[in-house]
Amino acid sequence: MSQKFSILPSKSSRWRTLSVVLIAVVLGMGLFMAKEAELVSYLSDDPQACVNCHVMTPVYNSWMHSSHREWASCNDCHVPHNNLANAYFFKAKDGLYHASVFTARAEPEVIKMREESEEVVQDNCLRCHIQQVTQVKYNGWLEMHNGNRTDRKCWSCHREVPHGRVHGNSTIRYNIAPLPTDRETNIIPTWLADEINESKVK
Amino acid sequence: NRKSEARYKYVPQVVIGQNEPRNAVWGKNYPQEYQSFLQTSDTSFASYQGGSKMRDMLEEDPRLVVLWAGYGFSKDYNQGRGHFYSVEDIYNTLRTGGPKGAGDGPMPATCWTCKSPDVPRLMNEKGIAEFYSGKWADKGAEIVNPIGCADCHEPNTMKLQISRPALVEAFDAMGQDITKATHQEMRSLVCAQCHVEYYFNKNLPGKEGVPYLVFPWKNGFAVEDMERYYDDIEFSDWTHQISKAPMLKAQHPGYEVFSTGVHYDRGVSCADCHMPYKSEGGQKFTDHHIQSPLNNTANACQVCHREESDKLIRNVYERQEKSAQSRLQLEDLLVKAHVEAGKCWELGATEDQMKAILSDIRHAQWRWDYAAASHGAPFHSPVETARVISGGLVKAQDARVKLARLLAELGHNSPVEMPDISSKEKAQEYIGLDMEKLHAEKETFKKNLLPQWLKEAKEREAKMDVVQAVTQN
Amino acid sequence: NRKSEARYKYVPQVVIGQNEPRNAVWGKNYPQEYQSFLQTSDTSFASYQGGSKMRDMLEEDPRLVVLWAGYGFSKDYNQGRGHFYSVEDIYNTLRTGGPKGAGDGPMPATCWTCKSPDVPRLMNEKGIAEFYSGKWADKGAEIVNPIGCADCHEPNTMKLQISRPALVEAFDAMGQDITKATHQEMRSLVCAQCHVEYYFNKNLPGKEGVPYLVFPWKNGFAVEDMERYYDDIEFSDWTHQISKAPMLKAQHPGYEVFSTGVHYDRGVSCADCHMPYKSEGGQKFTDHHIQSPLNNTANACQVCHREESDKLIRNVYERQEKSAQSRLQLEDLLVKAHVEAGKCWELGATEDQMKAILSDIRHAQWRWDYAAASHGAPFHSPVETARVISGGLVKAQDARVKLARLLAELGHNSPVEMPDISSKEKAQEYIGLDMEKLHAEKETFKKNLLPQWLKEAKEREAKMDVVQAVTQN
Ligand code: HEC
Ligand code: HEC
Ligand code: HEC
Ligand code: HEC
Ligand code: HEC
Ligand code: HEC
Ligand code: HEC
Ligand code: HEC
Ligand code: HEC
Ligand code: HEC
Ligand code: HEC
Ligand code: HEC
Ligand code: HEC
Ligand code: HEC
Ligand SMILES: [Ca+2]
Ligand SMILES: [Ca+2]
Repeated sequence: MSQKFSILPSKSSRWRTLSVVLIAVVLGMGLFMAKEAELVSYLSDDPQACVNCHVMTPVYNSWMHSSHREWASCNDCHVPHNNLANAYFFKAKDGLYHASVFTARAEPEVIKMREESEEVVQDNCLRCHIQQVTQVKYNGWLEMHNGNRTDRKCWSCHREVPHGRVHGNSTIRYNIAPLPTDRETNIIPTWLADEINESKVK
Repeated sequence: NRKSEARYKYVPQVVIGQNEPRNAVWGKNYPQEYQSFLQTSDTSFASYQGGSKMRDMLEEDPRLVVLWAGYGFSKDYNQGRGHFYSVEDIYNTLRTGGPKGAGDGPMPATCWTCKSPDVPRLMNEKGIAEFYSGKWADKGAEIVNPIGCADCHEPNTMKLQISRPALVEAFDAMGQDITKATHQEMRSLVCAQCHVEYYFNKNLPGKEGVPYLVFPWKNGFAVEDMERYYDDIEFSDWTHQISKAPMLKAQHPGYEVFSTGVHYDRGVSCADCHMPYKSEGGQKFTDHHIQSPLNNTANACQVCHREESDKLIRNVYERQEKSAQSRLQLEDLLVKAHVEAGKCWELGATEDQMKAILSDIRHAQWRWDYAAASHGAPFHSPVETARVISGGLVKAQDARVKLARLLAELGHNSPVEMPDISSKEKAQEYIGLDMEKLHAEKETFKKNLLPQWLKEAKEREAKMDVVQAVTQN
Repeated sequence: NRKSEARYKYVPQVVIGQNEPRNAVWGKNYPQEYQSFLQTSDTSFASYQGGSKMRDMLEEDPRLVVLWAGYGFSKDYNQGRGHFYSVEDIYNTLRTGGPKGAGDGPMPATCWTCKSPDVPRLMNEKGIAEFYSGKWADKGAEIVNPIGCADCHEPNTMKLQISRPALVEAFDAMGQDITKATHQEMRSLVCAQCHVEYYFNKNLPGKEGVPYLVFPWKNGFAVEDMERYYDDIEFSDWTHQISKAPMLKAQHPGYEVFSTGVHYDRGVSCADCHMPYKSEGGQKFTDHHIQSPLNNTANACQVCHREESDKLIRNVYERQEKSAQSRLQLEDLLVKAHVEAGKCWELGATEDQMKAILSDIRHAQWRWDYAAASHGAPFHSPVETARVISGGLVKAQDARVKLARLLAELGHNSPVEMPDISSKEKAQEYIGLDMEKLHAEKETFKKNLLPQWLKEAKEREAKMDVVQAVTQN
């Protein structure tokens, strides 16, 4: 009876030791991955959460230098906004997927959005820009949008939005630009802070 | 972990020391940034009123000679050009004169502050007040590298950092904590170390006599705020040679004016336009060729604006032209006011009769200079720039109406004859500058003292070593 | 086919005749547009310097009384409010006086041109020059409907159309063909029928004596272009009562100033901000509640700008405040110039001595009015507005310096005493207006003549029938 619901093979089975080991490995891996990926940070909308992985640095940097920096963070585009549950579901699913690929060091040189993700992003473009691109009133202002808008993705024309035209993991050579976002170190070097203090005392 | 691994994926060639002033050393590790930084040596681009070309402002607009009569700027004033030339240009300008050795010359050591990454190094070695002390010539052998990496970066992480005390102290004075600045703010604040209005305060408690570099921001950035600051401490940069007005010189309040514009309001930083992202060989990096964005609209503007490059340039020119129109009219009135005031003195006016007039002239020209000096203002914040010029026009007319009355009282009730200032030379002659002498002094300096400085510096730098990085894999 | 099916999805209730002036008739077919149009009767919104509230401009700023001394505007001037009031307000304004019957009163019939859809109807019935002929009072019984559908729409297709000859003629004069206008341009041009600078030309060949409505655009829209136009034909709207300067009145150059701004540059039209789309019951339609967009930032601005409403309003106020600061200073100088010129005449100045001064005053005040009169200018085009005001400041100071000299020559070498104009009443008393008389005349008009007009009109309109549409399905 009890056997039926046990996840472990019977004590007598020679599989038992192996399973314990395997479970430990999976849990450990999970914990390791969670730490490695600084999992808690994904609960926030802070783009820095994404740069915890270096493979996200090129997209982070290009976003940082884009017209959308002040308006839209990663999640504004890459997570569904039609309802909250969906948002978290998608995020979790996506996050796990990224994490496993990353931990397995299986990331491709040029990352591409999956079709599913493309739909999400397209919806999000529309979420913000719906009036500009659909109201005939603004045709005079935005000539190009009459046709061709629904049968392709916005970024087939707006190719710089928001990651620029160049894609790929080694597009950022030093992978150091996001570091200024760290708040660990001060923007005033110690020697200068000391000098200023000293000069105040006098 | 993998993040730090990623951080050091590139192979550092050398270990860059704290306050390393030699840009080429940094360049070993960051060749793309360094190469683009070197491009600030290019002087081929000229726009309607900017660009990297050498622009002799006194030649383009000889009125300036009269406006600055009695002050160094009437001898020589060019528009700023690439950072590459910061040291060369301060050697060359007639404003620093022709010092014959330590202790000689018209300018204090403080003048070096915004010209080189040797400055933080020296400040660290000597102390801040000690750095500012003495003559410009005293530190000639110490400062040789043009504006560069150490002015803006921390060497280990390449994080942006503030290397100049004046900015930190100015934030303090405003009751703000600069260490709370966000990353995006830092992308403007590194520029605000230099592209700001400043003065030399010789009366700082405990530092009396030292021309200490101070940004007059205590009451705020607006033209009226800084004016009140200077009026309160009865500061003046010089006394005008013709009108005897106690004058203020506004020096490139770039950051201050920018912060009143719509781009600042929308979170855009200096680096967004002047150091946009660039792709080269499939790699993206920050373009360190700091220059007029009009030479690079594709990266500098079109990231945010989808208009044609031509149209964007036209937008900029249009704002500059409109501003120039009012600014030049204000200059005309100011020239007249100075000359008319000079006439009053000639006719025996008393200090008492002149007091209100000179105060109007001071305030009018301060406004003009605030709007003009940073070169970028008519685009960075066209509406504020126009407001400031309008204020100047009102003050200038206050002065001139009073002058007309006083002149009549002194027996001269007709337009005062204006000098011929149709060229820089004529204007300089009018204010009695002996240009030949100034040029000769400069030549002597360049023949005698300057080579000595450069030699000393070379020897000194030869002793500073470059530590090769240990490659870990 | 499905397209025409869509077009005629609505069931037309009535057949709208050509030039149908009664808005309620159009409203039968287009209830949403009509309902929103009726909301222009709401007078509850006030912003920093705009809104639909009745704003007595002379009370808010009594300097205006002096600036317009000798001209109708010094009697009464309010900020425009909703289109709903166009006819009511022209009845009420003291500028149209208190006519006792046909042929009486200070104003010509031309004044009706921009007040009602009865105008195209009458022009069609009588002819254009005939419409402009005669006194304002002559056509009182003909014009009763406030600005409405027929002013902008063709009744069958509801296409936008130009109903006023002056705009077509002005395009002709500029060598442009208004029939080539795009749909988007039409969304501004319908407004440009009225929100433009105009004058009455009594010397048009073949129409001598008729105050023919003309937009002075032949040389262009800029303040200098129109000034040259008026100078060339030596036109002046009136002679200033105090300074005797030959003055120009700028009337709401809304379209002209707007066309120099960045929104125009980017293809944004008047209707985009003042008539945005609105959704009601799942249906989208053009909001015909034409008003200050600040009462409706969600539809008017946020379509293109994602900033918080508060921030957008602050952006507008900031531009308005900066402009107001310079504009008010210019007004101060202009008041002084008029009064000083008056003093010169008093002291026996000759025409010759005054000529250049009066020309400066004319040009200075023209610039001021160009920047002020359209109310929207400080936001529609802040940079151009500032440039124009700066130009005015320069001209005003030219006048005042000359005045100071002339006054000294005439023996008055000191500031001229300024009148107390701290309230509208005091200012009007200063220029000698008999306000009681003006109000009394207006009351008489409203008691006697006006009810007669309304009665006649009612009878006339009762005879115009409304054709019920034949429903085809
Ligand atoms: C304004 C919307 C928007 C924002 C904000 C945004 N993205 Fe994207 N993202 C896109 C679009 C569109 C693409 C597809 C780009 C293409 O194919 O040209 C994309 C592509 C990507 C890709 C695929 C790789 C590539 O280079 O195409 C990654 C990874 C990515 N984004 C991550 C991020 C991260 C991390 C952030 C925040 C730092 C972010 N995105 C912010 C819209 C956005
Ligand atoms: C644990 C490391 C890691 C983190 C943290 C991370 N990513 Fe990724 N991400 C990856 C890897 C690896 C890939 C490549 C997957 C592939 O193409 O096989 C990827 C791919 C993507 C893609 C393109 C593939 C797709 O899903 O369509 C997007 C979009 C993306 N990431 C967005 C984000 C966003 C937004 C965040 C922050 C909320 C984020 N990533 C955080 C590692 C990470
Ligand atoms: C969270 C809201 C948001 C999302 C999601 C978003 N945008 Fe935007 N977008 C903005 C805002 C805000 C602006 C700036 C508007 C302004 O200048 O006032 C902007 C500007 C733009 C511009 C004009 C500036 C430029 O870069 O050329 C384009 C084009 C654009 N967006 C396209 C897109 C596309 C394509 C997507 C989807 C991939 C997208 N946007 C997603 C908010 C958003
Ligand atoms: C067929 C190519 C094409 C497609 C597809 C397209 N756009 Fe555009 N879009 C343009 C062009 C071209 C412009 C510039 C129009 C102009 O300046 O008149 C533009 C302008 C814009 C702007 C305004 C930029 C500004 O000047 O501030 C926004 C926002 C925008 N597009 C968003 C979108 C969104 C969201 C989508 C997807 C629903 C989309 N576009 C799809 C071509 C396209
Ligand atoms: C939105 C874009 C933008 C931003 C942000 C910006 N600038 Fe500029 N800047 C310009 C343009 C455009 C010009 C005019 C160049 C010309 O006339 O050729 C200019 C001119 C200048 C000039 C004169 C250049 C010359 O040719 O000599 C300096 C110096 C300058 N800016 C510094 C700054 C500083 C410092 C900041 C931040 C406080 C800043 N800029 C922010 C666009 C920008
Ligand atoms: C250490 C002081 C210092 C710092 C920091 C600094 N500048 Fe400069 N900048 C100067 C000086 C000095 C010049 C004039 C050099 C000359 O003409 O010899 C100059 C010139 C310029 C010019 C004119 C270039 C040309 O081609 O005409 C621009 C633009 C400019 N700086 C922008 C910036 C921006 C943007 C930043 C920040 C990212 C910045 N500067 C940081 C001191 C500084
Ligand atoms: C607070 C920083 C700062 C200080 C202190 C400073 N400068 Fe500069 N200097 C600048 C900046 C920024 C520019 C570029 C301004 C521009 O665009 O014209 C500049 C430009 C120059 C130039 C090149 C343009 C020209 O005028 O020919 C010279 C030479 C120069 N400075 C000399 C001096 C001298 C001499 C002093 C001392 C009196 C001094 N500087 C003090 C920041 C500073
Ligand atoms: C006037 C200020 C200034 C000077 C001088 C300067 N930088 Fe930078 N640097 C910046 C700014 C601003 C950024 C962009 C930081 C960001 O966006 O996070 C940057 C970014 C970088 C980065 C990060 C990678 C990238 O390209 O975005 C490197 C590496 C770098 N600089 C190297 C150098 C080197 C080497 C020098 C000297 C040759 C130098 N910098 C001189 C201001 C400066
Ligand atoms: C990082 C984004 C960004 C960059 C880079 C940028 N702009 Fe802008 N610009 C804006 C925003 C945001 C506004 C405000 C309008 C709005 O809210 O849509 C604006 C407004 C303007 C305006 C209207 C304001 C005025 O003064 O009338 C002009 C013109 C303009 N930009 C030109 C330029 C030019 C030229 C450049 C390059 C030298 C440039 N911009 C670079 C984002 C940017
Ligand atoms: C980009 C948006 C925008 C456009 C386009 C625009 N306006 Fe305005 N307009 C405004 C704003 C904002 C105000 C200030 C309202 C206030 O102060 O309350 C204003 C004010 C006005 C006023 C004074 C309103 C009052 O409260 O009395 C008039 C009249 C006016 N506009 C007419 C026009 C005409 C005619 C055009 C086209 C030629 C036009 N506007 C185009 C935004 C716009
Ligand atoms: C037939 C002439 C005419 C036309 C056409 C016209 N206007 Fe007006 N407009 C007026 C008059 C007259 C007033 C003042 C009414 C009053 O105060 O009694 C006015 C007032 C206004 C006001 C002030 C409203 C308020 O609440 O203060 C705005 C805004 C305005 N118009 C915008 C527009 C716009 C936008 C258009 C085109 C879509 C337009 N007008 C077309 C004549 C016209
Ligand atoms: C070319 C069209 C046009 C002509 C002709 C015209 N107006 Fe107007 N009128 C307007 C517009 C547009 C407004 C709204 C302007 C504003 O926002 O103040 C207005 C506003 C008014 C107002 C309401 C505001 C106030 O001043 O109290 C009155 C009354 C008025 N006009 C009377 C007249 C008289 C009298 C004449 C003849 C001398 C006249 N109008 C000729 C277009 C015109
Ligand atoms: C001051 C000018 C003006 C007046 C008066 C005016 N309209 Fe309009 N109307 C417009 C403009 C502008 C549009 C937008 C046209 C476009 O975008 O194609 C419009 C659109 C419409 C439309 C098309 C559907 C829609 O909502 O976009 C209808 C129907 C309409 N108006 C009915 C009326 C009626 C009924 C009246 C009188 C009660 C009226 N209009 C008065 C300017 C005006
Ligand atoms: C149909 C689109 C559209 C509408 C509606 C619109 N804007 Fe704009 N606005 C723009 C564009 C485009 C620019 C130019 C900047 C650029 O090129 O990105 C601009 C520029 C601006 C600027 C910067 C220019 C300056 O004067 O400094 C401000 C502020 C602004 N808009 C506020 C508003 C406000 C407030 C409203 C509503 C009353 C409004 N806008 C309505 C499209 C629009
Ligand atoms: Ca330059
Ligand atoms: Ca109003």
